[in-house]
Amino acid sequence: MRSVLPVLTVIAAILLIWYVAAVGMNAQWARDQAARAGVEIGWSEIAVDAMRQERPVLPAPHQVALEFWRLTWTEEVEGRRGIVQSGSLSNRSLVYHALVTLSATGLGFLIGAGFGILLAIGIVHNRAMDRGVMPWAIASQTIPIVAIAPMIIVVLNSVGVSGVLPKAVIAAYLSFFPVVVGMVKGLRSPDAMQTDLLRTYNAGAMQGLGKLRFPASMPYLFASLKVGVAASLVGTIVAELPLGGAGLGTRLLAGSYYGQTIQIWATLIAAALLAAAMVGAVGMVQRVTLRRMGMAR
Amino acid sequence: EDVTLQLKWVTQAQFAGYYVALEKGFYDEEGLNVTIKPGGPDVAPVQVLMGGGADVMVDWMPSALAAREQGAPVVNIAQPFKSSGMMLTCLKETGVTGPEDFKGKTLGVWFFGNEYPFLSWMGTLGIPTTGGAEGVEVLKQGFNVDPLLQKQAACISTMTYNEYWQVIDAGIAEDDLVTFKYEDQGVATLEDGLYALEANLADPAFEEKMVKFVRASMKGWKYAEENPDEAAEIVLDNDETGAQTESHQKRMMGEVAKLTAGSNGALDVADYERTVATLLAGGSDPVISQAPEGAYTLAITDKALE
Amino acid sequence: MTAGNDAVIEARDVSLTFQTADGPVHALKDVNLTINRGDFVSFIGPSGCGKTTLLRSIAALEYPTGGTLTVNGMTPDEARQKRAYGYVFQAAGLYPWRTIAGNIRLPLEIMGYSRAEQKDRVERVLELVELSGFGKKYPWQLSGGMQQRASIARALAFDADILLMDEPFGALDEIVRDRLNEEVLKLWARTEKTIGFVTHSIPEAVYLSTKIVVMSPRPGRITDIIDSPLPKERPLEIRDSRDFIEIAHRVRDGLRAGHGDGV
Amino acid sequence: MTAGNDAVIEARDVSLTFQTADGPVHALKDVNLTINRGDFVSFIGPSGCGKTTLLRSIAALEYPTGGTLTVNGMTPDEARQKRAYGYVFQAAGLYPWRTIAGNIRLPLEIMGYSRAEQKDRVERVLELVELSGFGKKYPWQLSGGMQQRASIARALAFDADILLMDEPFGALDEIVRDRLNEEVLKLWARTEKTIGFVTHSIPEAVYLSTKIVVMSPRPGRITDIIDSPLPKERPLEIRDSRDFIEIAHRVRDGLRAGHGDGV
Amino acid sequence: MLRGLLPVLLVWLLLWLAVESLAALAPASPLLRRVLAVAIPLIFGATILWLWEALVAILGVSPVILPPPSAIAARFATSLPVLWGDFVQTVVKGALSGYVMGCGAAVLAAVAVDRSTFLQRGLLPVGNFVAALPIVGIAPILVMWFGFDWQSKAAVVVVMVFFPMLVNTVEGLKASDAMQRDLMATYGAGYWQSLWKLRLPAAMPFIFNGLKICTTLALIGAIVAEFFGSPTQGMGFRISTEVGRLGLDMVWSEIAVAALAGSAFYAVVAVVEKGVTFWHPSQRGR
Ligand SMILES: Nc1ncnc2c1ncn2[C@@H]1O[C@H](COP(=O)(O)OP(=O)(O)OP(=O)(O)O)[C@@H](O)[C@H]1O
Ligand SMILES: Nc1ncnc2c1ncn2[C@@H]1O[C@H](COP(=O)(O)OP(=O)(O)OP(=O)(O)O)[C@@H](O)[C@H]1O
Ligand SMILES: Cc1ncc(C[n+]2csc(CCO)c2C)c(N)n1
Ligand SMILES: [Mg+2]
Ligand SMILES: [Mg+2]
Repeated sequence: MRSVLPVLTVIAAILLIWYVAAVGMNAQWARDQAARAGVEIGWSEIAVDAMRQERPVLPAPHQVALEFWRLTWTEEVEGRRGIVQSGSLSNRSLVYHALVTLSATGLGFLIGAGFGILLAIGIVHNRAMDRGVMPWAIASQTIPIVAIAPMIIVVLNSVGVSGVLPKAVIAAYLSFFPVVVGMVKGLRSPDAMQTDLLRTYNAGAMQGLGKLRFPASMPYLFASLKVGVAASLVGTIVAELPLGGAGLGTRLLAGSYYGQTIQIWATLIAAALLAAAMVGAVGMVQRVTLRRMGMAR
Repeated sequence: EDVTLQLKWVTQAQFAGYYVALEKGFYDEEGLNVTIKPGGPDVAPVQVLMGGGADVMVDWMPSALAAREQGAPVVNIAQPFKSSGMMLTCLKETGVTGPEDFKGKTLGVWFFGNEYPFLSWMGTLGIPTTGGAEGVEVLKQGFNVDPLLQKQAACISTMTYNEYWQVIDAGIAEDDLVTFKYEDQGVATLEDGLYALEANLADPAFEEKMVKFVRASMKGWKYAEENPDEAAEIVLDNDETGAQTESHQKRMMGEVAKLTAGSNGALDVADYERTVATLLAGGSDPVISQAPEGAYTLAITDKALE
Repeated sequence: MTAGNDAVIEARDVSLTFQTADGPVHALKDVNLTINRGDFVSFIGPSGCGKTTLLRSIAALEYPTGGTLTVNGMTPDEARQKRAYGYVFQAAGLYPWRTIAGNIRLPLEIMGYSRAEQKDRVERVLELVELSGFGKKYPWQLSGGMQQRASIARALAFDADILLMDEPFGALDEIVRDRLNEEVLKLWARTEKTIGFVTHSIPEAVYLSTKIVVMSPRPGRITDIIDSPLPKERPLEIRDSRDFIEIAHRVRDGLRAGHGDGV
Repeated sequence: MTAGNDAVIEARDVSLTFQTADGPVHALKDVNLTINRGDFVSFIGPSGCGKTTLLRSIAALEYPTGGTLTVNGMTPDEARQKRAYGYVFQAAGLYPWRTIAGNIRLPLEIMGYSRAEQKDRVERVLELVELSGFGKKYPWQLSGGMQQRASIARALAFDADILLMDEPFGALDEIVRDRLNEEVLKLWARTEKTIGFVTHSIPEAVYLSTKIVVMSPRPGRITDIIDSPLPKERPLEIRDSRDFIEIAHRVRDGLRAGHGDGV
Repeated sequence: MLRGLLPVLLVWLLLWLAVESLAALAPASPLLRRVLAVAIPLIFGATILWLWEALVAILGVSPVILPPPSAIAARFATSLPVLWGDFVQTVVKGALSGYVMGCGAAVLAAVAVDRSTFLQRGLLPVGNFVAALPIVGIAPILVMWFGFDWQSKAAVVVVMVFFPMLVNTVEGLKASDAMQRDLMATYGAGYWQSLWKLRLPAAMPFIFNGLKICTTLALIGAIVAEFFGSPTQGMGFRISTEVGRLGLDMVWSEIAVAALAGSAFYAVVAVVEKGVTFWHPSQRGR
């Protein structure tokens, strides 16, 4: 709650910069239009015009806010296809698309983080994996996923996998890597004395993992999970491009295809809200876990 | 009987005929259970076809023929689009009045298999596409018409039924634009046709299925031509993204109807020959290196139109 | 309950050299030592003379680069796998994410003691080191001396044959120290543990040990091994006995020599 | 060069309570203490009685929850910003990414000493704590006692008015300890430093101090403050003097009382 | 078909075992050790490539779906100039410049966030929010703002790497332990001094964590951004164009370049990390 004022201040600053930028970036179009119409216009007209263009280079915040409101509340509550009148979420509303994306992102993140942690454990415990797998895990991430996402989906589709799973697979593909890198570091972070202690007990590898390496890796784990969940969202959205179904990704693409800047920004806001919510959720888990472990500062 | 159709692009009135056939039950009448898969910027329909993800696809002939040369044996089984809707749209203020003014300008072009008509055209004009004062600077154009509005390019590729109207909607008057239709420049190539795999077509049962499919699809197209507004509504209902607007789709349907008007579904071999000739004439770097064999069949439409 | 006479730890010409960026460090050189079952051995010597390194080598935490070292006739590694060791490190080394009780429970969990047994033992050793009531605190909520006692408790909680303690009482005041000295002696008398013990206090070394190993640095080596004639039963007053003072003198001389001054 | 008589550190009813998950811990309660310029004050008391907490409060690392504490008439925080303190922590706390010399150089860099001066001082204090030649090693390449000496060197490298040392010699053997005791006394005599010193060794406390503060735990409080009558000049032999033994006795009694046993 | 698969699986198993036993070797000679360190991933990779080649042949996969490695290698060898041009355009101009700017900005932002509690409370939540914007959404916008050439790609990379770097650096700046901070306090060290001499060194393991993750993100970002508009050069441009043309061998050649460049990039960062954080337990080994 102490953060309300700071957050509001920062948001106010951003809005201010945003408005100024909007005027600056949309001015050219206003001037060009005036020139085509053969009239002279001054800055005040430009400023006014810049905030109500239909296809601005940078839409003004209130345009985005209005569009966001229209595509969520208005669409659901008043729209013909909205949940109030049809009983199901409207395919024109961002709520619906956000939920579709969220389910794939969540599933992908779980798969990716789980796989990432397992891989990290393998890498830390097994020399062959450390030497053999790590370079390829790195290489795997340099493959431009967008290039092969359609292929993956084609292949998965042809073996009968469809629905949320193909998207989740790609989301997992992007999110496992930050988790691997962070966890390898984290699992190796206990200092010599801490590991020596377990050696004197002749603790097994699993015990060393459960009682030392894993607890010691917590700060790294959570930093990685936050990055991983954001990466998972990127993966889902990328995967949605070739699928053409519902989801924020398709929605962004469609908006972009029809040059509807305001709609893109509204969708972006929805995606960012989704990401922030998920990062926030991870942060919450982090706080609870660290407090439980007595590591909260 | 199941049939999966892979579209070349997202759900829009460009594909109205198929959606109409689906919604109006024309496919049901033929005993077909049709699934329509929308495409997107990164979906190569041929790949989906080869991977077994679809039975039949909508594609442009240049890219289909190029794919055929690459070892993907696709065959044109029907050609609902008679004429080409592709054009180059320029801002008048950049001083472009004819193809001779292109030199030294920046032009926006779609890639991903859609660049062939443009390359052929430039080949015929003898303009190199590598930039410089004597050539044209080519930009890979994204999804929309921003490069023109932002004046990043002098001309961009547009379709009569889609992007052109986005430029207009953005507030640029028709008078401020100069357009070059590929049809008018004599370099038109065939657009949206239906293609299936050669190997599948060898199977009489599959062939029979395609006959039914083409027959129902054409029925859909003709219905759409006659009832453009209803067709646009049907498209809107099938658009899962919910991003299309009614006015734009209705107008698009009207424009698309002009392109499908001359076709009963059967491929006009003269059009085919013209397309092949254009593609072969691409100067130093033609799109296809030799005239293809067996790239089309009239058998399906012959039976369908009986 | 008499100390057996069979060798538990045998070092023959043990050497250990660390390679560092600016040249090798000879932490141990030609160390020869036999420790029998039930011995209480103190290691004393100037800072940096290799006491910790020797103790770590015995516990298979460090590997000699020369000579042979056997524990119960096995390599130290094998002995470790038989869970022969309890080790108290020079620094407390408690896990910050576990409470004090949790830290003490750690070896018990690993060695598969039952829940009830765990609880029992934790209670008992906490009392032993006078930390009852601090079980639920986290390490950073304890003073330095309390942390050190917790780490001693952790090593005493389970039954290791060989107890290795690296300056366990360094951060404790005389009074607790005396008391813990007595406790350790009692424990040693009661069980048949073999104890290796690093200390800087000459009286402590003499009071506790059956054998005192005096070391000297650069390179780390043993300069004197003193077998104590003191009886096993040792009241605190023994520290005023002639024998005691004599041994203390000998140790002090060894230590001085190790410091390289004739004083 | 005589010790002035102006108060440097004044504690009035200082209390400090830590809030922990299972209730408050009264680390300090009603502590009253005046330390004058040039005093050498030892703090002694059972483990957990609040010595570290008191030292930390003086250095503004901990904030009393009650009473007032002033340093040179300022708050400890202000004094800290004036760079009044040299502090030796109970654990060495060397930065692992710096060599030993680098660690000692750290405060000198921060306080803006010149390059040449830095080099000079590092050399000098390394010699003082007998670590010459180890300047290029990293902390983990040193033995426990060597690390502790490095951390002492770090605090001695610059000229702080007030030197606070928390059991600096805990991990050192008698001989080095004696030598360092002498060095610290020399330093103290030479400069006008005020020194606060935590130790567990009664002889050390008596030998070094002008004032001995005896503390007792739960809640942490001062039970006795002994002003030493010993002269400023103190040869090692002074430890056999009557005065010395008397004070030592008084300290030991206070300590016993703090341990809560009548013994 | 299954009968064809069985021996393939068997050989793969054998190779895996070979890698396993090679890794278990700990030769005394440092030279041999270094050779092994390089050989193991190579053998591992060769195994995968061979498996790929075999599977494509046995299952009769069409080259427009997945070409065999041999075909890719052939195409690679004949297209070196094109690949080089694309590499320069995308990796050097787009990814690297964006990486440097993005990571630099994130570290600065993290310090700012760390410096002021006000910013920490205000900027961090908003920062999380802004920085998690999906690339697909921002790429077209940034192309619109910064034009078609590499500048817009660099901008996309900046936005992509910013968040991971920020999170890791903020986490790292908290990583020094209490006693280390207390020491600085006793010196009355100023904020910048303790930042420079304590907090940043202590944060290095986390910072490098971020830098490593960002190497691959930068590459992905630069390539993906080209899908949304580009000059007729660049790895993303080539990939999207060639997929459309079914030149899958060229696509995989570009992917190979990306993988090589990315691995090299990562390796460089890892080597620097080893030098900088030599003191950290994870680098000191055991
Ligand atoms: N951060 C903290 N949180 C809670 N309790 C604390 C904290 N720090 C110290 N304590 C408690 O305060 C009391 C005094 O601790 P302090 O460290 O001052 O003792 P000390 O006299 O230095 O003991 P020692 O000689 O063992 O170092 C102890 O009971 C300890 O548990
Ligand atoms: N990991 C290491 N790398 C390099 N040198 C080391 C390492 N560990 C110890 N040494 C060196 O080995 C020598 C012996 O160290 P050791 O820790 O055994 O001394 P110690 O007798 O325990 O001293 P103290 O009483 O100070 O703890 C020292 O000179 C030290 O610098
Ligand atoms: C990346 C990208 N590639 C191709 C096209 C072109 N395209 C494919 S289908 C179709 C019909 C138009 O509505 C058009 C224009 C595009 N727009 N964006
Ligand atoms: Mg030691
Ligand atoms: Mg203390």
